[in-house]
Amino acid sequence: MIESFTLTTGFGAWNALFWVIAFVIAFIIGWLIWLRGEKVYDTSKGSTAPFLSGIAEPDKKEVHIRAGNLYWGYNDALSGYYKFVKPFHTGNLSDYFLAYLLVTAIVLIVVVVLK
Amino acid sequence: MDIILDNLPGLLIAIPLLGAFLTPVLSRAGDNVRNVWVMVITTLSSLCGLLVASRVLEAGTIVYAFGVDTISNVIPLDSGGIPIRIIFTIDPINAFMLIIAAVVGFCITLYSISSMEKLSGKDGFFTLLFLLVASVYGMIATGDLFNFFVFLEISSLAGAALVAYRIDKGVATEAGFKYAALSTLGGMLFLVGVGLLYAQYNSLNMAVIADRMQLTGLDIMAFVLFFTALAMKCGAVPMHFWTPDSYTMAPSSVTAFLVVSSQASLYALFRVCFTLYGGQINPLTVGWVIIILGVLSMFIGVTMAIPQKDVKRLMAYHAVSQTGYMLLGVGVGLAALSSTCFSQGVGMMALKGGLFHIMNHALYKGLLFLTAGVIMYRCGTRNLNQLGGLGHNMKWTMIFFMIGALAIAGIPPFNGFASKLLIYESTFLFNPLIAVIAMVVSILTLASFVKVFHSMFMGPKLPEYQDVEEAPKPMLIAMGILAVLVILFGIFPQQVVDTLVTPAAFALVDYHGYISAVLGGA
Amino acid sequence: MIDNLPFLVVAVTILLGLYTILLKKDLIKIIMGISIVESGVNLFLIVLGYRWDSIAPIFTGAPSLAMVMPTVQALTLTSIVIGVATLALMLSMVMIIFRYYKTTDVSKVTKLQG
Amino acid sequence: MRSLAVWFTLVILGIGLLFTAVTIPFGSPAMSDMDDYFIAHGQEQTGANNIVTSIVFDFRGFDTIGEASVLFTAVFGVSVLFRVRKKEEDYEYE
Repeated sequence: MIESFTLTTGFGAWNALFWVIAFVIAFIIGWLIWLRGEKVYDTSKGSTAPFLSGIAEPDKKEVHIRAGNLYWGYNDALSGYYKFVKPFHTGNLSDYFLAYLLVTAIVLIVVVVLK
Repeated sequence: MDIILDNLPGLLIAIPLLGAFLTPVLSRAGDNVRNVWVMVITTLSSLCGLLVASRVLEAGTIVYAFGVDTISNVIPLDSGGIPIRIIFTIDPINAFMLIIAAVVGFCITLYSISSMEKLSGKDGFFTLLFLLVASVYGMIATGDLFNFFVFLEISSLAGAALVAYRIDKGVATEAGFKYAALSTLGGMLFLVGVGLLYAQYNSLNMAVIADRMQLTGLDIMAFVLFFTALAMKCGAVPMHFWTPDSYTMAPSSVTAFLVVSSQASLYALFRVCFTLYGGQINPLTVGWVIIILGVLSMFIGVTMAIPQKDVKRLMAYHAVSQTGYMLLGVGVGLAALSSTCFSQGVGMMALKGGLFHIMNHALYKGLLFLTAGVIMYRCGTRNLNQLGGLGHNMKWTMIFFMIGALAIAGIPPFNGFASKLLIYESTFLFNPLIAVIAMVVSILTLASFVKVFHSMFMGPKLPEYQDVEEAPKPMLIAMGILAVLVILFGIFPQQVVDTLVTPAAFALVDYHGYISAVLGGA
Repeated sequence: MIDNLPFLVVAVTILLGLYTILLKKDLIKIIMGISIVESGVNLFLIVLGYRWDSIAPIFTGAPSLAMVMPTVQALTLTSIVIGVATLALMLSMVMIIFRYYKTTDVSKVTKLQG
Repeated sequence: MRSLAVWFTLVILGIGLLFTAVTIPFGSPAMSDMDDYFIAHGQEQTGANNIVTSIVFDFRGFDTIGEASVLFTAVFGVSVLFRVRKKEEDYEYE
């Protein structure tokens, strides 16, 4: 039974079953915690509204963090790399052709030299 | 019944072509008739693909010749042992690719029936889609170089027309034009290579050429032309520039199949390296060239993906990056199998990993592109900066996206992990540095999909998407099939590897088997 | 060397096409370059099949001589039709691009980038 | 920088192509078994006096189907591109 879930790589093995079991256990724990929660509560009096130290809730549009603001640090840290890579993606068809033919030329040299 | 079963390889092309030729006629009778017709054709052609694949896996290589009743008539006594007609040669690796094309082809056709309903020009769309399907089947199944070129051109043309289908104020046309122009030049240089081989061996059949290959200077020239044309068609860095453009602008269902069509080119690349020039070309050189292309694709693809703000463009860069994994796996396989420093096990494992990744990639990347299509269909935008809070209304789409994202990032127990594990382990034994790069790329993949997941599905309901609805049923079913396969392949990887991938890997390595299957006897 | 003149013509034609593709700035001219490469390839295929002192592969009343190789001619027929089809599709795409972008300069048709 | 790459490419590919051009023997192909078979048997097997015709429509007829499909694809591609579209179909790409 267990064998049918195992992937043998020739140098090791990996069993998907344990991950599935782990997922199921995590799900059950989460579900149990969810079960212990309050079943009935009054939604009409604002008990579902977020409480931000008495300040009014900001507009929905401002609460959501947009994609452009994510990974700011990553982009900043790697800005040198991106300054190098981005200019290659010019969108110019001639450059596409050049890349293709240049690689053809280089592979030609490599394959002829290292025959 | 027998006559149908015997002629299945011919029907593989005939059914989608029939579908393509009759769709415009039948769409005169109304949308419903056309939808039924499209479903019938796609079911039949997918069934046909699966049947051919299962027969190959059971009974070994199928050799099918057009225009004669018995196979022995193909190689007459006085033709110098050269098949005079066009031959389809379907061995386990072709079967492997056929299964991918059949499954994804069925799902995307089902999906596009409802995703296309708002647009005009649907009969043209389905016609071109069937032509694309037929050409991909043909590229996979054919054993003739010139025939491969013809199917390559059909797939480029149909692909380019489908990429340009939406026009989108000329932007989609720009993407389609870039795709058409590049692949035409690639096809032309491929044809030069075919001519060079014809000049020396007076044959167009892959098996005959592989049998007689002597690796003269002209053969090396032809090899380079084949190699780069096919590597360009599968989108390896630094020839990947057309990939994000055309994957972004095509309708999502087409994008999911364009992935398969580039993988058919990838298959042909492997066929050229392993079979056509099997045992002749220096495997270490070619292997390292493939590895370098693969590593570049992985790294540049994923790092370019992270700052994108268009969700489909982001996924397209991930497609480039995942292609790198396949190239890496097969390149390591090619280099390690020839080298005496490594056991055969390393090479075979890398090869299996690379091939298994092709299948997994087609499934989860198809799934991801289809979810992106749902977002586009319901919200009318793909800009990540404008999306948000969709998880409240689109629960199923969110779950499918999550499955696809976890699979592409290589999180167990989804299928991406199984193939990446094979690639990691073998690559680590081959060269630890490359394995480390591959793992870093995997982490970056996860990071970028966390970004997409957060910005599309998380957060409060935004006012403009207050009443967004769940995707229509056919789209959900199409995504569901792919999602179920993603999970199944992740939980039972060993079964898939044993039944599909291992025969494919052995068929790829065993070029003598391919030659003797066509020419009879060794 | 001089016997190989047809092949040299082929090489020069293909190179001219590649030169046009890489260095011209106009989409139409790039398509012309692709077309030149196509012509070069077609010529290449035809030239491959030539045999000295032979006639076209048609059985007529003429005294029977050696015939040139017919397969490549058949391939060329197919290749010409494919070339025409791609040319038509690409030119119509350029028409649409021009309608929206008002230019056919290749360095300005770059809305998809980065 | 770019023109350097262009000229490098053109020179290398030019050398490759010229090498190819002088290496292939013109007028006396190395092998011609398949074509000799066509010339010898094409007329009796297909009934065509023109061997090229017999190859295009018989021996390699499947390529001709492909060729017709290419033409069909191009026709439908053009007709799809120039179709009459609804106004709201366009997506604003930025």
